[in-house]
Amino acid sequence: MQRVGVFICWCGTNISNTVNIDEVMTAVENMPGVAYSKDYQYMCSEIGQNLVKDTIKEHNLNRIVVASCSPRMHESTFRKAAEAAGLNPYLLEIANIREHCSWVHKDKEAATQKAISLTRAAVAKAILNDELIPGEVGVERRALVIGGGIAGIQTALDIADAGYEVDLVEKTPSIGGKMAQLDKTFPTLDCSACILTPKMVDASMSSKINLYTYSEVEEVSGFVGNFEVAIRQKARSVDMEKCTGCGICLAKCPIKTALSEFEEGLSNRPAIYTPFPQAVPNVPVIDRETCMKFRTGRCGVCEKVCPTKAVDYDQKDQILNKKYGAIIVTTGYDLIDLDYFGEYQYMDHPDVITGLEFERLVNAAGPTGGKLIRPSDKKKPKKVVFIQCVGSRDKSDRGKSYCSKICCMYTAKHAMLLKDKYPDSEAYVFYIDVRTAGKGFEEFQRRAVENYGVNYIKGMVGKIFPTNNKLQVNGVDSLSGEILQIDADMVVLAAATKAKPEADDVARMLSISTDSDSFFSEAHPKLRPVETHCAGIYLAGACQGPKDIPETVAQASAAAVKAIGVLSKSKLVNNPCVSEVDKSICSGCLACADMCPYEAISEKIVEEKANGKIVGRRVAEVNETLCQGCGGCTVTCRPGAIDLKGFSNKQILAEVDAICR
Amino acid sequence: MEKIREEIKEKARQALASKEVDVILAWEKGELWYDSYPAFFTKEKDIDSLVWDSFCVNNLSKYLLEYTMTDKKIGVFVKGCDALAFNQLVQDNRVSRDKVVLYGLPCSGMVDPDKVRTKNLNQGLTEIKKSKDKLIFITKDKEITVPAHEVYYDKCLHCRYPNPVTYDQLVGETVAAEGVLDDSVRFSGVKELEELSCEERFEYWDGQFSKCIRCFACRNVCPACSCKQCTFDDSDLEVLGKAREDSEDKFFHLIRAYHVAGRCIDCGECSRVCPQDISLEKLNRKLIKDINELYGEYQAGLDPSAKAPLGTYKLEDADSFTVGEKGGKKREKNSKR
Amino acid sequence: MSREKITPDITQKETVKISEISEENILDCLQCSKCTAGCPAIHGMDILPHQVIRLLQLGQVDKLLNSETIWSCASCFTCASRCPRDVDISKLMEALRLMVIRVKGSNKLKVEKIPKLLQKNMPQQGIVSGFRKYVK
Amino acid sequence: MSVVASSTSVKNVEEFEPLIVAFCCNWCSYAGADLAGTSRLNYPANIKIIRVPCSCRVNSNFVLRAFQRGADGVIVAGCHPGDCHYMTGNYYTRRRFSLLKNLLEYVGIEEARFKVDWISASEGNKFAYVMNDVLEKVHKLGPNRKLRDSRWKR
Amino acid sequence: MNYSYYPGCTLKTKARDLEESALNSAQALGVNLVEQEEWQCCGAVYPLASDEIATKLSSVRSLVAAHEKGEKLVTLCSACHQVIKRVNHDMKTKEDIRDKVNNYLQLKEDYQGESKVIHYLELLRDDIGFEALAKKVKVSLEGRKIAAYYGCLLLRPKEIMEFDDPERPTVLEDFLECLGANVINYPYKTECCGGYLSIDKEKVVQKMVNNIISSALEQGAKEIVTACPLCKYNLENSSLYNKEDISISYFTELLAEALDVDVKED
Repeated sequence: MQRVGVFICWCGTNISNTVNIDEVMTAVENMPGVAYSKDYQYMCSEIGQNLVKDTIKEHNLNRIVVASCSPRMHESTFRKAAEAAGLNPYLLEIANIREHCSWVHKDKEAATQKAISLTRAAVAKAILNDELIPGEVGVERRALVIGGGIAGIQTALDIADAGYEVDLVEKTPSIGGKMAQLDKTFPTLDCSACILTPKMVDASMSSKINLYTYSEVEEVSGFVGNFEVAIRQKARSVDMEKCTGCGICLAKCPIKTALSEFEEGLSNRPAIYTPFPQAVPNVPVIDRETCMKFRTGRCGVCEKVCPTKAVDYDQKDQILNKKYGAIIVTTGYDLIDLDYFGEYQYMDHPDVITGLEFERLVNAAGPTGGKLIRPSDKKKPKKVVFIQCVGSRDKSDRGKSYCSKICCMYTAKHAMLLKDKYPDSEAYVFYIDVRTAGKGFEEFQRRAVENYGVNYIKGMVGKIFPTNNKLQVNGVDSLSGEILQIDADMVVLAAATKAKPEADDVARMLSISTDSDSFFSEAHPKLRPVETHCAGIYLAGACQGPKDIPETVAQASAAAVKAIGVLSKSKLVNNPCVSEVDKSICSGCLACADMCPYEAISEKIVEEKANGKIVGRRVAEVNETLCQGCGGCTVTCRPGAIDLKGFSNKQILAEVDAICR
Repeated sequence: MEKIREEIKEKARQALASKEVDVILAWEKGELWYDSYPAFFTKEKDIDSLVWDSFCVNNLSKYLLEYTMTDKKIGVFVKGCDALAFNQLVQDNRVSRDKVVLYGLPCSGMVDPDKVRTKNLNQGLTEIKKSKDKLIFITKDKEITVPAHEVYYDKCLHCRYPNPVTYDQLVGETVAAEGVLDDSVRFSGVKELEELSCEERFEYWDGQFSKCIRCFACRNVCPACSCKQCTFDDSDLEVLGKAREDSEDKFFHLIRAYHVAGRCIDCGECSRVCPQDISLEKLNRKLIKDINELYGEYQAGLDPSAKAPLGTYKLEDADSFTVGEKGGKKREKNSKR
Repeated sequence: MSREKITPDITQKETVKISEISEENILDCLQCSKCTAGCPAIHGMDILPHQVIRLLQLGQVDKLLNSETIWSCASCFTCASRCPRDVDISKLMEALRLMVIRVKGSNKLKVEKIPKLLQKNMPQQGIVSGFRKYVK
Repeated sequence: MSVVASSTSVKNVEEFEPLIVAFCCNWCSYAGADLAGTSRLNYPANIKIIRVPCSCRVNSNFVLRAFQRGADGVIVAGCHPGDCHYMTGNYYTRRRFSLLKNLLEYVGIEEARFKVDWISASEGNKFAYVMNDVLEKVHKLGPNRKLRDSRWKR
Repeated sequence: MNYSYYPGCTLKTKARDLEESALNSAQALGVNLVEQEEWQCCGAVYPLASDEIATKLSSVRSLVAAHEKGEKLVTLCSACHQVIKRVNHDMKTKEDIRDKVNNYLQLKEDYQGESKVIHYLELLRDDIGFEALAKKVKVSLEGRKIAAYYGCLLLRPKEIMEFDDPERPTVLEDFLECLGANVINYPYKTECCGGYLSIDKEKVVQKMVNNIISSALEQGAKEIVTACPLCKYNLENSSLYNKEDISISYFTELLAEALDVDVKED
């Protein structure tokens, strides 16, 4: 016999102003199954909760309905209260008479009737509620970090610090990411390598961190606490164990003309190479597409010169299958292609470069040894034009509609670096708006203007006309309306940032979502910024949206904490509202399994007696740890053999009936 | 037909003798002239009573459900429509393909006893012979020839798959798909209704549904209705009451049609067996038409490995409810004002 | 020169009309001035292209109707093809021209001028386009 | 705001108070309804919401049952395609209810009585708008007599 | 291969050399450009206003005629090309315009933008192919320093014209290259010549064309090719223009020359 207790909250005056509580109380008393009802001003307060707890015991209640605010607000509060009183928390239902009633209706009589109706539906459902016990599942106490830029390195270090194992997977031959390419960092102008390389070394030295460079994640299945991941370790053609990083092979390689990815194509590298001298691990790879040995079968110089016999042309890709409790995605960003911005001549003129190329040109370890010179004729540039928002805030099909966030600051930095190197040079910055929201940012940008005399022009460049040895920049100062023509020696474009081209594939592989620009979506833009909708998968860095280094690092640490939260538990509790199969009526058609987005339903053969023999019969079976409780399977099942606990066919029909009374 | 009948018997005998199969599922002559009912044969000697005539309209594929709980190998004779039904049962995981040997029977149509009676051709009828597109009704003392289409079932006149779409062995020769009609004819009944006003449509269907006596013959004969336990029989959930009540009749018919959506092979058996002559095919075909229009042409039972239209999706799917938005209702083509 | 205070107003009839004729959303513009920077006919313009949109955003249509700018636009679509906000200013210019010439007696090109143009060997195409742009 | 204006015009007519049952997915549309609440957007009390985890949980049975029990209109609301909390659930919803909607129209049920729409958690405005819109249309149609169980008293 | 050919007003008058060289070269290439019957003037500028329908009708008539014949519609004049192509795009994508135009024209069957409008250059590039064209060259233009001038109307708006990259087009250069010419690149090749502004704003036009010519001269060009009679007219009116320094011709004239096709001299 169900004994339902109904608790009606006034929510101060939030509910009671529009809903006649007395009338609801009278109606509730007459509802079938209701053994007790009580109203109170603030049911969620400590007194209110105690009221619920005490009455459960006093009146021997075995089902609870709380008519109050949205279940999204306080369902868990009241479930805890019920549990404290010895009742299974899933025997409780909430009637939403605030957000869905008192707050949206003005007519008191109508609102009161609706409150009664919603409460009646909750009572009808509660009567059919069953005790649900969440399953428990063990946790693989190891984390996977995908992407070895500053975000990935920081996350890995923090997780390792907490005492858990971390695997860090990086696609390129070295960790370091975009930050390793940068020269100085705003707003302090400290050297990027000086603050990054120690972290890279820490990551490689940590006993808790395994680096998988030149590797990619290929397949992910499973769920929070128990992800199963296949990692492809691409053939490096160099034995990691034997190589000492002496670098002889690099020097002797006869191929010298491959474009260096790390140097943004501004210099060349051999076919066997490390991306940059401080690479971690300091073990070269052979770029099989340019290597003569792989292309023609002749050569083999590196193998001959290697003192430790580490070169191995026969090395094959290897697939590692590993298990993880949590995954952190830190895959970073790219700059957009400038093919369609022909008016800036980037594709046609060597002295028009991107901001990232500028970083390499001013870097002491860069292709020019830190001498800032024009790529075309190796001369010092005297006049440099910087153009911001190249493709940012651009909703046409060649750009990105968002603000890339970092360009205002790095352009100010570039202009100052130029002036530092060549005090007699001139710097012009074309901008739409200067955005300097960040600690010390505004001061930094103003320093460029006030102390360095960088010429900031609010306006855009129409087109660059290359003349014989200048770049004639045609622009406008929109404030004065003056049309400008600057004969520049070099132009630096702040190209928009974009999500990695493979982001959509990564999202699909991980079952997380992306926004319309292919940046990964966080679970909540304000309150859950590093979580995804998929439990156990977290985000950090520019793969979630344009970000600078301080923000990236902060997010990386936040994501690490979230991951540690999972890893530190010995068991995880599931949502018990999962599907279950009534095997006695299941026809085994497995339409449910086809539809399930989590592959939680599989075929099972049950043995049954038929015609005097034991025979196997195919039925569906739900893996409760995989099932997320969407209930989509229940609709594929015509006879209703598969049903969703907590939202069963019977319960929902009872709600419909009750609402329509 | 007579020649093929002997071939069939021979095939059945051999199959049992060679232990190719344990059971043969075919037809057997009943007591009445129009009665050719499904029968299981396990012994060679029983094959003599096996029949193949103009009344073998019953779809044998669904009877395979009787054998889902055995490991016996079954040989079954399938006409065009039966083969579609068979594939559908395989797609629904209700029958294992490897436990069945299919003997395909091309079929140009089956005779509707009602039409025979109306023409008074049943008096003393001993046999019906087929000669091209005519049927010869033979009695003791005379022979009457009538054009076949005058006595075939309506559903056979519009048959799109007279030859089995799948089989292991074909018996007899394929027949020309004369009755194959384009979709405009197939869906003409649906289109006529669609063009009526909402009230007219309601009146039509209210009239149809209120005839229903809920005998469930439509469900029982349907090869897409293969559930172990039908939801309409679920006494615990009770989605459908027992009372004769208009709303329950409507509920039954809408849900029945909806449950076979994307799986209905359009064999017309439901309408054929309906004792109240409810035009069930117009419900089924509405769903087929909508699926074709919204999600691309689909014929249930053609490919057992295909994904059922309601069991899959495309990212760019259209819908019928968000007008004006992306993926919205298809614009009426060429509307001249 | 005198300067008057104005009250920004985007709801006035003329602005709405211009939006209707051009089917462009003037609010999309964030005043980057890329249009002006690339305009090849800028020498003949008293109000710059980006200022044209700004004045529209402020509801100052009259100033535009009296400007030289709208008659100096060659409809070369350079502005439209580079606009990061997908605003087609050439359509706004056209709308402004039409606002002028649709009023009776305000044609900008007089028929008397044609024989002279033909003498100058100007291709028919040029005269026809001029007519379309300057005459209603 | 037009949302308020239309709701009051409906209120003036005394004789017919439609009942609308709305099935809302927990993650988007139910949250959207919550947002309509916290933003104090008005819509008539005739609309009553049943919470389901995902729009793909809604069975055609439920819709028909609501009509049988005297609902004058039924709404199914879920996340926008592509935004489903369960990744792909609403893609199935879209197919299932595209067919059901057409089928109901086909048997003579007025089009406006059954509404399917996508309402995200941030679309409190859209939620209120859709509710008002459906109510207004259903109100014009009058009570649902076609699918209603004659034995059921409301 | 048959194409419907739309000449336009200028090609029958001031730019007869453009038409003749095109038609003769086409013949030499085995392409049959069949002039449409009773074509009407396209209006020379695409009506940019959303509420102007009547000015689009003449283009639609030509489009419909080509559609009925099942042929691609070929244009030679950049202005005609722009107008007809954009009107076709409207017919394809803008429901209200399509409905109004169809209502007015009362055709047997509604026209919905089915025709394909191509410029003669596209015909050469896509249907014949520059590689094949190069093989047919009899008189190579080797050693001649030629700069291409595109103007506006073929390139912009790029989503509708779908002709080439509006900022870095290459079709004319590729064309010249296959005729054997020494192609001169210069950054003003896509800048506007002033178009119809020469009616009333000659000073403005002077600045515009001078920029173009001086840029071409600076890069060493001796010849400029264009596809548009008005561009040619404006460029030739530049104060920097001097037949001895730089000559301006239609691309089809060079084509005819390279194919060694006789073109009647006026």
